[in-house]
Amino acid sequence: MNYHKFDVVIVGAGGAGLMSAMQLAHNSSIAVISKLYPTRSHTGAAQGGVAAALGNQEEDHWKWHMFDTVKGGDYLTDQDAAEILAREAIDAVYDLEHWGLPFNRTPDGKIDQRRFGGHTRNFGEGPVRRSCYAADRTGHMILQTMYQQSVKNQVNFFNEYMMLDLLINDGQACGVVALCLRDGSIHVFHAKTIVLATGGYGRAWRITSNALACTGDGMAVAYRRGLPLEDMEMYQFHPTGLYRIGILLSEAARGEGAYILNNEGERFCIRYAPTMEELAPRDMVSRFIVQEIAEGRGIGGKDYVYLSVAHLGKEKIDAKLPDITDFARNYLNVEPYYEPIPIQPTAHYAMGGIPTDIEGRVVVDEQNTVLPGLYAAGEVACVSVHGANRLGTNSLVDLIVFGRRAGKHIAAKWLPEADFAPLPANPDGYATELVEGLLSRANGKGETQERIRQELRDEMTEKVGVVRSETTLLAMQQKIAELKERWANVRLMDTSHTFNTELMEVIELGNLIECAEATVAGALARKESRGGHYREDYQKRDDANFLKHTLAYRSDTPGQPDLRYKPVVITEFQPKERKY
Amino acid sequence: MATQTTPATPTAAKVNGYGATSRPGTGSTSWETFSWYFFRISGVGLIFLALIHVFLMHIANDVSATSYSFIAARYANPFWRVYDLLLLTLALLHGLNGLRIVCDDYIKSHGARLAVISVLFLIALSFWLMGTMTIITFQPGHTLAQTLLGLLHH
Amino acid sequence: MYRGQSGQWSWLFHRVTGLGVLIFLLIHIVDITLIGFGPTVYNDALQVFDTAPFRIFTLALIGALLYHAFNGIRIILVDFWPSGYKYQRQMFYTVMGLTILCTLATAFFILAPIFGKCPQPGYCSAVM
Amino acid sequence: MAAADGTLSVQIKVKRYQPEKEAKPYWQEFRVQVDPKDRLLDALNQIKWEQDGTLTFRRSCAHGVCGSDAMRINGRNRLACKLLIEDVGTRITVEPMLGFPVIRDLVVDMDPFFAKYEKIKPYLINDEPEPRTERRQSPEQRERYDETTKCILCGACTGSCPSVWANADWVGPASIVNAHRFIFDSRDRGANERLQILSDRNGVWRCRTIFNCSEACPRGIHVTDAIEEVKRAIMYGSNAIE
Ligand SMILES: Cc1cc2nc3c(=O)[nH]c(=O)nc-3n(C[C@H](O)[C@H](O)[C@H](O)COP(=O)(O)OP(=O)(O)OC[C@H]3O[C@@H](n4cnc5c(N)ncnc54)[C@H](O)[C@@H]3O)c2cc1C
Ligand code: HEM
Ligand code: SF4
Ligand code: F3S
Ligand code: FES
Repeated sequence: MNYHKFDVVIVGAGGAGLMSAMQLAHNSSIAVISKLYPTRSHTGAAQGGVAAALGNQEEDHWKWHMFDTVKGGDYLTDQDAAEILAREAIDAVYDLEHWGLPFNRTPDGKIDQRRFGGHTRNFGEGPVRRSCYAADRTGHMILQTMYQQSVKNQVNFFNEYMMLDLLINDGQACGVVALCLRDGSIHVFHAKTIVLATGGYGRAWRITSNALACTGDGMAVAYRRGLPLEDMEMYQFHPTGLYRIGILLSEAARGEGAYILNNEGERFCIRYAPTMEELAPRDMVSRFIVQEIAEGRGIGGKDYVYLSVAHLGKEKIDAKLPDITDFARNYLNVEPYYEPIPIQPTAHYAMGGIPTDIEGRVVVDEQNTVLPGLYAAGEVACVSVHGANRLGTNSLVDLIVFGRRAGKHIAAKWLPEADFAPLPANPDGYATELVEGLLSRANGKGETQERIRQELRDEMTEKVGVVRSETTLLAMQQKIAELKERWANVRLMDTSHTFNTELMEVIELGNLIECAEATVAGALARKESRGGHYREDYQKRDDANFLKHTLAYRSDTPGQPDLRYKPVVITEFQPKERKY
Repeated sequence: MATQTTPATPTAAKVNGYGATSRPGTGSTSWETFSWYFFRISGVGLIFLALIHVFLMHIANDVSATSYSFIAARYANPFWRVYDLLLLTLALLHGLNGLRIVCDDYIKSHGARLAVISVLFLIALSFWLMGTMTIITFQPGHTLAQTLLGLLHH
Repeated sequence: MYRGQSGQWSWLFHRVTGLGVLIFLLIHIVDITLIGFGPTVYNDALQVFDTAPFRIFTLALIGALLYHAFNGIRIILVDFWPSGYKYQRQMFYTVMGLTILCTLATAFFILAPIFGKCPQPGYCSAVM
Repeated sequence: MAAADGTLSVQIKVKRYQPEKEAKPYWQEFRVQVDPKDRLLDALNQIKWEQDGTLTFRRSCAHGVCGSDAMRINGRNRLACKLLIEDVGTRITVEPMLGFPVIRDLVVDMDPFFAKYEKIKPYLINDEPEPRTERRQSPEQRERYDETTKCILCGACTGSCPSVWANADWVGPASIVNAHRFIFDSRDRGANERLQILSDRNGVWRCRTIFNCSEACPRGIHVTDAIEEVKRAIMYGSNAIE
């Protein structure tokens, strides 16, 4: 066992992790642990932009942004958090600019801004230019810029170290245990503060826009240590993923006027949403597509429809949608100038996660009791600022605003008074057992990871996808119990300690199952439809019973976590019907 | 560039360019920079020197004609002596500098590299001396020894 | 072997031809030094250049020098002409074309004497 | 050979290195049944998941934006996730990139690569007081360095460069691309420091315009052009930058 000691250990080097590192780099001993080289983090895949009411292009106000966020979240959004998100986005974006982020510019040299779904002027009057962007690679530029700053500030990185366990002692978080992929060694990081910033878990579904590394590790590790997961049933499916592979075609396409067509060449969205047509919110359009496919109007009777941009003309396509055309050409050999692009909804974003307060501190119950020393930020966390459905460009804002807040809070409030809690006895016990257990089962008899992975992904797509019901969810709950058991007996083919990626994948698979468990349980109990959570059997939103956050705690019964609920924070905007 | 309106704030002044002091010239003086330049300059020179040389010695005249008397006739004109001296110098420096780069690429050990490059330098020097001596001292009808002795007599 | 394209080949040839020409240059310095030993020594030594193998060798040398010179121009253009990099491949083909063309033309002059022909009036040796 | 269901039988030959089992690298052939529209990465995953769990490679995003899976495919550096089976054929050779120490199979040690990247000070240098809002930059000034901001640090360029294979200390094309990104950024004030670093023995001059880097870059960056621009910046000073 290798022992390290730092004031702060940040797990995850995506946008959220690096943003908090930046607040701490100057004045304390910090380490960033990441299972990928930092620049490989999934933040780099974000295309669209980062919302902030700078008002560079037209009048804008953070309060409008706050309203859009609340309404977009189908009123499950905590409004104190939404207020902070909208207000602090502005400074956070300027921070990024000062660090060198190459935003696109207006003719007079300011940060350029463009429109994005759901962002409106004056509480819903019409679209507003709020999304700051760097060509079609905003996330890439955020990630690069923050990594550059980390280099400048000489942040300690532990790259390709995978967190396996979180240590809590005396009611305080006191460390993490990680596996060094390079040589298979186990490392204990003793710290006054842990920040979890490990991103999402889109890989629980078959069709997903998420990276192979998005396996919900942070959520699962916390969940296993008895912390709750909040609103996991709120998972966003983006309507326009490339057929079969799920790679995201940005919302910008529809913003520019793209059509969605079924096998009869019909723009079916008009039938469901006569006013907004294709530009209805993500959750709704995904549902329309699923409905068409279910009724046999998928292309060739299969499970996809078309996104067509051909009518926009070459010039507009080249100028506005270069990424989309690239992906379509590269991966489907489709020429979008003339041909429609096969698409299907793709698992995209976890609104839920580890519950935190507005300072990024992890809270453990309905009373929002803080667990000292533990913070979470980014997709792994649930502040909850996205409620039941996240608006486009609001995730990057979440990273930089709450990543920054967590970092600042640690530096200003927590570290001055904090002390190291002693490590628990045998701190690496769980992790070592996990790794050695898996390695010792290598070469024996039994099932390898592949079937388990496939069944999880396929069944989640089928049963906990865009549309759910009591029947599908109950079936999935059983499936999860079964998969858990099979996972516990999984057999490895690789016994090596050197860069054992099979070992890594099997552990990731275990984490995905934990996340799926919380998702299914939350969905099963939430007998309403709200935002990304749509129940065939309860098609209406039910504020009387379900205007509340789910907290799922792991229990001894596989597939059946204990559920508790906490109220939504409502400050300014009373729930109304969500119409666009 | 879009026409810039008068900057309203000091920051806006940056839009058009850099502050006067912010980015001084960068003329670098490092040896590698010079070496790189030298390749290009000597290369351009060598295009004329070497190609004309080859043309004259192998195409306009056949090698079989390159006899003692041919050289004697040629070197009667000091222009060709200067010409050949220039060709010799540039080609040697250019070529051995090239060999130095190649050694720099493939010889990993610092010590060995230093040794090899020193040897290259010595080779360059001796070959240059050898060639120069011939070009400068050649006198038709006299051997090198005779010429040198003659020089001593004076 | 890495499957590079024109750029990689042009570099490899440039390096090889440069080194080849360098070796020849060193030999050449030695042979011209012989002139200091009087006409007999020099003329006898130079006889070898008039043999068929040495004519072929000379041709190879000239081909190498031509390639190196033309490609040198290509490199210089890539370095100093801001759009040069866009045309590097076309320039490489041009370099190859020119090299082959000029080498063939030179071959005529250099190899003809092997077959008893003498393109240059007046200078050809009587015997091979 | 296309099967009835449209899938292809593909032979993939992998250069393997399993330090715990064998001291030397060796070749191994796999056969997989894949959809022609699958990525090579999908085929590798299929081998790993169904045939041989010890096959080791890095991957994450699976669509060419994270830079994890640069490797040598049919002799050239490419991203396995950006290459469709139908575009590479049914006999595929996969090796780790040249110029990097190999850790295991297709996984190479990227630490030296990142260390060289750090050498060129890859961050905005500007000590002037920050304005309350953004620093201004015109769209044209922004455009000046747009291309080199696309770099995902995959290493494909560096691993394809004969100058790098010859000399591991050389900063290599990727570092120069990232230096370019800042040298030509009108907000940056560190051009001199970087150009100084890049004009020494292991700086830009070791680039011999071989162009393998430009051909390898999965982001379509004209790497050689960027390097040449840096060379000219050293030669001509700030004139070349503006
Ligand atoms: C295709 C796509 C496009 C998107 N576009 C936009 C957009 O335009 N606008 C927007 O606002 N949002 C967008 N999003 C959403 C947004 O990009 C993500 O939600 C966000 O980047 C998540 O950032 P993060 O920092 O939380 O996590 P990530 O960037 O995913 O980083 C996670 C980090 O944690 C590390 N890690 C994970 N597990 C472990 C472990 N066990 N041990 C150690 N380290 C670990 C990883 O190595 C990584 O460094 C998009 C998402 C996708 C998939
Ligand atoms: C005829 C005109 C010539 C031109 C235009 C020319 C041009 C060049 C240039 C531009 C380079 C630098 C290559 C680079 O930086 O990548 C170079 C390299 C070199 N040249 Fe020449 N050269 C010429 C003649 C010669 C001669 C006569 C010799 C031999 C004596 C020679 C030997 C070399 C060598 C050995 C190299 C180094 C090759 C390398 O680094 O790969 N060159 N030449
Ligand atoms: S320049 Fe291109 S090839 Fe090189 S590291 Fe960057 S993205 Fe990869
Ligand atoms: S391949 Fe290498 S030599 Fe230069 S042009 Fe590219 S860096
Ligand atoms: S997996 Fe991200 S670039 Fe290939």
